[in-house]
Amino acid sequence: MMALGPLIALGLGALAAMLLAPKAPPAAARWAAGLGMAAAAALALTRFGLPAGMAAPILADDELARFGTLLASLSGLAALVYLRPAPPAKEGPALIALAALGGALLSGAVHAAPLFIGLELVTLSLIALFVLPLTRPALEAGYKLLIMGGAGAAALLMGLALAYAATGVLDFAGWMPGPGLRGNPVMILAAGFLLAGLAFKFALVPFHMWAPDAFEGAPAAAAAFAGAASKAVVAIALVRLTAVGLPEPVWSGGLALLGAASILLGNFLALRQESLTRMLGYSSVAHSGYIAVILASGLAAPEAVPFYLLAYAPALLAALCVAAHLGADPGIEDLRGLAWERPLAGGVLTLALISLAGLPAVGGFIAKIYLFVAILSAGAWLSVAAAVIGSALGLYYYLRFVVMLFRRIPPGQDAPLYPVHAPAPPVRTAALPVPDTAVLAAAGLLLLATGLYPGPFAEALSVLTP
Amino acid sequence: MALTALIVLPLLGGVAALLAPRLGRDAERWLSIGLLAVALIALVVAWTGAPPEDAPGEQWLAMVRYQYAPALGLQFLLAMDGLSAALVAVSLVLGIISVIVSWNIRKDSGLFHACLLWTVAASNGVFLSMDLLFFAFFWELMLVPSFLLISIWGHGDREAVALKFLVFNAVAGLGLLAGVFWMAATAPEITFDAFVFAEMGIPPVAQVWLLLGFALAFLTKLPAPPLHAWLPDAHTMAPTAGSILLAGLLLKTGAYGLFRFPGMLFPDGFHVLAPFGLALGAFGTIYGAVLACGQTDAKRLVAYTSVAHMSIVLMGLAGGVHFAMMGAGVEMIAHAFSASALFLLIGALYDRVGTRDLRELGGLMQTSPRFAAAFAVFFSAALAMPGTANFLGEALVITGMFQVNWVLAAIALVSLVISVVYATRLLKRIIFGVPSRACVTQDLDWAELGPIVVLATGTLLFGLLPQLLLVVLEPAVDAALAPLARP
Amino acid sequence: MIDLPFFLVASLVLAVGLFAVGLFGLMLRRGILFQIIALEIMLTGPALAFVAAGAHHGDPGGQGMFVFVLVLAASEVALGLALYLRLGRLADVADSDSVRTLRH
Amino acid sequence: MSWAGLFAVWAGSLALVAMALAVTRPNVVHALIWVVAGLLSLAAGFFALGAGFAGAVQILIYAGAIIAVFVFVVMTIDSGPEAIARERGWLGTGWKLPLALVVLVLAPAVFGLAATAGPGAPTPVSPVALGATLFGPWAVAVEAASAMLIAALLGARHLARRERAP
Amino acid sequence: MSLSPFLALLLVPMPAMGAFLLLGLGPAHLERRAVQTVGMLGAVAPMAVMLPLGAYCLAGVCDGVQPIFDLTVGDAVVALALKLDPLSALVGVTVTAIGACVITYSVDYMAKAEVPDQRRYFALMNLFLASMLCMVLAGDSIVLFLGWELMGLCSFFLIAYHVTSARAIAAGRKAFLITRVADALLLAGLLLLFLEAGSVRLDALIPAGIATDEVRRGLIAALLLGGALGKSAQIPFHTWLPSAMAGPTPVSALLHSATMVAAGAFLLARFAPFLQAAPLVMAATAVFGAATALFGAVSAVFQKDIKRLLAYSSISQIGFMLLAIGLGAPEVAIAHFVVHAIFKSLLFLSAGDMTQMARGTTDISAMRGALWARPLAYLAFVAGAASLAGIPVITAGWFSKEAILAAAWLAGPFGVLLWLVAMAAAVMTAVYAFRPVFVGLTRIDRPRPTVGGLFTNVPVVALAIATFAVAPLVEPMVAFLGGVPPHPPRAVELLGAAAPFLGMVMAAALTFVPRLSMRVSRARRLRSGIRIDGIYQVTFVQPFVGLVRWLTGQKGGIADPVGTLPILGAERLTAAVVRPFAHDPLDRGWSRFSAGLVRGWAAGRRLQTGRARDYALALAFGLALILLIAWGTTWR
Repeated sequence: MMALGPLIALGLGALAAMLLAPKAPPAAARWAAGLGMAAAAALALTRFGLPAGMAAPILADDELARFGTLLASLSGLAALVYLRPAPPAKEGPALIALAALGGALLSGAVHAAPLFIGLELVTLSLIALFVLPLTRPALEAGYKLLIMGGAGAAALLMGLALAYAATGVLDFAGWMPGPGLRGNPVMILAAGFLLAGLAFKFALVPFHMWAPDAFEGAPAAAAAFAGAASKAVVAIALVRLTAVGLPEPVWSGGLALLGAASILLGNFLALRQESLTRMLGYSSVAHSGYIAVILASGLAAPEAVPFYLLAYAPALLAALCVAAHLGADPGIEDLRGLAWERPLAGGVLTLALISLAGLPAVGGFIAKIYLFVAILSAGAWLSVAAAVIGSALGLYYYLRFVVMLFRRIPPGQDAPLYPVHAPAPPVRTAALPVPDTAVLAAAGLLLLATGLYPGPFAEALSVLTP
Repeated sequence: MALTALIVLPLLGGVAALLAPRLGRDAERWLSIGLLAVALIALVVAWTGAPPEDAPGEQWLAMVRYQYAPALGLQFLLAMDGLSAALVAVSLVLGIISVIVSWNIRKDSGLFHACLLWTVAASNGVFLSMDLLFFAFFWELMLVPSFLLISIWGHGDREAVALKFLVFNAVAGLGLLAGVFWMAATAPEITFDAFVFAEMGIPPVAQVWLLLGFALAFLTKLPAPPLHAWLPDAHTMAPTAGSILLAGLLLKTGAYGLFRFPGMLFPDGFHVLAPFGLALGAFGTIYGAVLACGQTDAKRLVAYTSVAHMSIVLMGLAGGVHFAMMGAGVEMIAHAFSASALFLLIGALYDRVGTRDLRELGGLMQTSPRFAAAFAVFFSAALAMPGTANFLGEALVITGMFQVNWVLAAIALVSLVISVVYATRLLKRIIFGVPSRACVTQDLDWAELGPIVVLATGTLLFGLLPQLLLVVLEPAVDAALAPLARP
Repeated sequence: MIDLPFFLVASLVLAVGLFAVGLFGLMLRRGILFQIIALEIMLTGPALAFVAAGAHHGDPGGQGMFVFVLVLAASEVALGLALYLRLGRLADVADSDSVRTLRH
Repeated sequence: MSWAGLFAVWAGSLALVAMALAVTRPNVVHALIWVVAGLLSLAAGFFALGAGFAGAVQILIYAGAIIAVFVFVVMTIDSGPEAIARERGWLGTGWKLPLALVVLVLAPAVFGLAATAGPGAPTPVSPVALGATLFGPWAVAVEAASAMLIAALLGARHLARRERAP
Repeated sequence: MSLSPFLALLLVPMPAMGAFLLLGLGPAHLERRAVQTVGMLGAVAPMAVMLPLGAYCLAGVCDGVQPIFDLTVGDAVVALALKLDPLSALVGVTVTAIGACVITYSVDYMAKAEVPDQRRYFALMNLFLASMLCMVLAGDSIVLFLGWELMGLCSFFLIAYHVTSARAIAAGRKAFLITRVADALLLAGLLLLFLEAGSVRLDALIPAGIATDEVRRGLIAALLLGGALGKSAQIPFHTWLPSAMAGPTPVSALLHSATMVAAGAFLLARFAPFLQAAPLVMAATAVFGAATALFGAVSAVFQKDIKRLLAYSSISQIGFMLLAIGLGAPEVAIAHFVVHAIFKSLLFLSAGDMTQMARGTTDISAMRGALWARPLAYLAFVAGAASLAGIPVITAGWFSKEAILAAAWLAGPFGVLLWLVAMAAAVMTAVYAFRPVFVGLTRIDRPRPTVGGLFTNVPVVALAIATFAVAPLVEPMVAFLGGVPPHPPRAVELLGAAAPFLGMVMAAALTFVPRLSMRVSRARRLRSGIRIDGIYQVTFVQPFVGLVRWLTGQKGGIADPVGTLPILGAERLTAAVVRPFAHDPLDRGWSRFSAGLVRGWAAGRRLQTGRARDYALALAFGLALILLIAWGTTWR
């Protein structure tokens, strides 16, 4: 029963938030959901290191599940902190808690039912979160996710159904390639459909179309959850399915192909984006691609994917937190001089962007090294080529934004050489609220910690993969 | 831990200094001084702590090893012996001095102090890293703040000069990088640990090539002719603090590299290439001294004397004998003090009169006796007067040269004679003569006198009580020479 | 090579067909309401496949999954129609091509 | 080869045709009627496959409740002759590429699956067994499915909130 | 460190050093009186310490070493120490005494200077004295060299004391440069000895030097000789000394008598046991000494300037000392050193007093009527001149010079040759010594005799008395140093005694016979000595200046050619690589590539149409692709 603790905490948090929403002050719902997620994270954290088992007959309770739960809860908590749609939405906290619940469910899924339900719970909650501001871009983002999500869900279900038809069981364990299943065309088709369905949630090209729109139109918090938590738990589901051994070369080949395409197209389309959030949307596509090619190259380094997630999630959360602070859909010009005006925001955004770019001193660098080690040792030259080109492109556009953070003066003006009393430039951005500061600081510290001292993290994460 | 603080503190302090101007006037300056002072304490802690148990040699005073990403061969490995400790101490002191002498810099002063701190951090990283990946990283990192210092706060044609500095050193740094990665690639399992490389048994031919690559980087920083062309320009155009750090720290990193690695990693290569190093040093010391005699810009003059003195260091390092190596170590420290002080003085002069042209200066003796006295003291140091640490260094190098080759010793002695020409020329033009149009009315103030006194104390203390320095350097020299002993 | 019974194979083919028809509708239609209908049709495909597979294996799991599919369909309809109505106040929802402020 | 199986296939084929018609009708009411027809056909097929519970649920909830919601919505919008004409006009264009893609999706499935056909009959599954599964080992999933509904309802409620019109 | 009487050795240079630090580098502001007091105390206190030490030495315990501290460099131990032996005791007493006199004299002499200048003056003078004491008392080569080298530095600053005078600065640079050459030679020699001995103690160096092989021994000895020649302004390094008269007169007094110039002789005396193991170098020392003695004396005769005259006189007298050392009689040389220190400082101080009266001009003619104008100074000068010329029996100069001549005579046939040269030099010495004396006798109508201040007169009188008082002490001194006073045949001695009188006659002739005095004043060629300056100018200075001008691009060439070399090379290389791409296709390619990339991006972003239908299309496309691949893999 203890194994279900995090799920129960999330569910209770969601329920309490939902019930409190109509009458109680808005802060109460937030606290309820937040406490639920914090409790879930704490429970998941305390369970690290316990022997693996089953939380329920269809739900695993192993390190991977705990890691996914932790990541989903913490991302949810962070997103909750800066979820402030323009008309205050009382449903928000409950929805985030529900999304985190879906994530927790998905990360423990070893069976078709929780896989599907977890995924759809996340998707539906996200749709609801996307539309919270009720503005036209938000509604449009929700609508696109609804349509695409439905189609993706159908494809996933189709895959599950076909696998079920071929094997008669819904447990992943039953899909292990036995003597009867090897080369079974039904199973192969099932793998194809499954891949398409998960690729949609993972925002791999060409199933990625919703992602940049969602990042741009939706509230930053919702986009952050979509980019960080849901991506992480889907990655965990992919890890589990990869470990099962679905028919090859469809699974790995397809993943590599989609991954390479995502790296190239995602990075390419982000190249000169002016909007910070949209750039992050495309970059999230590219990062999905990186994770996909790691997965496709087999799991030689077990900590590679978890580490990538650990480095990626805080970077995205921090970047979108800053974006949320800058107003709806901030452009590159809005970032000018931010590092001087708001050092913490600018600094952590810098860290986040250089982590995403894969530069040293932050977690992204180590993650990139894992990526290259994985694909090089697997000899996946297509992926290597894509990753190299993608990283080069990425360096360009991430640094574009970073440089802008430090440019104080618009082009054409020059500061006097020795101003005796430099008038302080007017501060355009409001001060950060305390919780946002905490989120940013935590994310920045995590990025630095994973970048500067990755040893313990890598060690802890290496036991995750079954 | 204290060792890590020596690098991390200024590194993060730089970031803080970037933001500190928001806290109040001069906050960044006090912050920088405070951080460097704390780093000095950390140095003392590391120095006096118990010697590390897992160190691969007896000379190491402190050591830190974090496995960074063991699967990828990345680790954070710092080790400090007497030489590194002395150089780190010098770097911290010079850092504080740089802050003090730049008190009137107002343009982007947050970034300025960040650059100062980062320079200190990166050079400390160079002095302490025994993991060559980190060494190379810090080596390249050092260029960035210096580049900014010159290109933003410099004088004259500062941007072109900064670029020249950057191009020279970055291109030369490639030799180091290539060597490091080659060694890492040929190691039995991927690593950048210098101690592992030292025991790896690199084939002699490879050693020659690797040493050439390393030496390219080190000699450019040193700088030895003909790779010195960046130095006079960079010193001349840099702000005072930049010149101090360039002369006091950056040049020392090159010498440090030549001190530490050739003997440790490439003993066979050293035996092949040492004669060339000696020849280069002998040429450089005369060449730098002769060119110094002809300069009209005071800073350029001092810059060329740096070439001459660092070439003496090169001779000492390439000599491969105990005396010469000791001399090189002492001369490194001594030159850090004396050259920094001369740059400080000339910078202070420039701040007052707006020119460094020797033909326009003069008469300091009459108008500002403290200035003149300070010049005279460091002029004696540049001359290697007995009683200054510079004399100790040069005498030891010359002694060593007598053991290696008398011709080299003779050349070093000739450079001693030429030093009289340029030094008296400097004095004649600056402190003697009739007070000129560009004449100084304001004598040194406390903010300048303080650093001067510190530097003078260092120069004279180590000159009169050299044992303080020799005791510290001796184990490092022994360890550096041990692999060179032919069986 | 295992042999599946004809009814199952035919049902699976029909299921994929239903899925394809829904997908076709999704691509073809511009009205958002039609797209939601097409989405419902897409979901019936896997539903059929689950039920048929459950029938073949004599396993309640198939119908169980069918129930979940139904729940999903219901949820999507609820959310979709609400979205449709809301969006209708701001845009021409009969022509989804006009709902494209987010692009490029 | 069983009759029940054959019947199920026949019913499924009917459903496919009905659905195909549904997605091509310009009038939304017609389309909904065809959807209902398709759903009922499928329900018949479910009965034939021995999945009585599924069939019943299909009729009650899907064809009944869900389509009813659609009808309510349809009643709120104006679907006059011009709208229908416009829909018809759009239908005439732009169907080729989607059709080709659908064929490409279908082809592998049909040919890949057709290779495996053999004899066999459907096995009925009792609602009791189904219930035992759903509320036994799958209880967590069922709870989560309810959470899914809640999420959808929360979203719908928010969207439907009138006073917050922008 | 046990408490030994030799601990006092450390105290000898300390007061002077302290005075230097206080005056030269101390940040506090001092009044004129305070400056003078500190300066004078710094100079007098060493004497106060040194005299008891000398007495202690005389009492018999005269061989002690006071270690300072030890340095270890590898296997070698650098043990710094001060040493008291007869040589250092005698010379130390002399130096402290002379130093005290000269600096005391300066109080009056410099009274009119500005306070900062005065402060600088006293600081440097004290440092000068301290350096010499370090050198004299040194027990090891490092301290010896420290003193030796610091003297060079001080002499530079002191000669260039009149900082606004270009001539003074040039003279200072010249002095510093030439002595620095000597320093370099000495340093080389000392370091080589150190390498031989593995120690820097003089006690160890000399035996080690003797023990080494002949070539090396000869070389080291030659290097030491070179160092001494340079510092003592002997041929061919003598050119700096006459120019160095640009400094104030007390500076010259100290420089010539007891410190700097005499240091070379002291050095050779110190290393005499070692030099004696290198006969060739010994012979060279004697030859250089004799030649310089004669040359200096002849040149001095033709000088018009009293200070230049005294400068050449110093050159000549040190030549005598070197001659004695070369002949193997270093004790005699040191005795002459002591005597010379007394009379030379006396001469300078009294001449300075007289010339100051003549408003700073130092021409000999300015001394006209000095007897009447400044009787005390004149008489003191006469006493000094008598000693310099070696008036028999009563003056100390006679005893010491006679001993040198005797040593030469006794040194065999080669020695007789040198004796002849030295005799000629002795005659010339009397000539130039008495020429100013006779000039001073000429009567002019300057009725009012004046006497200088207390600080002027006390040292002058003391020194004048000393020139006579020391006369009977010369032989004991030689004995004290461990030598045997040489006694030649009586006839030779008489010849030596006659020499000064011959010189006096010639001097009188030159002064009072107008025809001769005219010729002397016209003999410009002889006056400027051997034109070795010109040779230096042509062989060293001009090529060096040319080299500097060439290397710094002042001759139209490239500045810093070697440094520019790699830049030019890189440019050449770049040009060579770039030429095939003359129109810069790489760059254009790059810009086209980047422009294409941007265009491609602009086109590519249209993929994201924003239409849900198209998104579904993409989805279907992806699904079809995957399924087709999947289907493809089912084929066998």
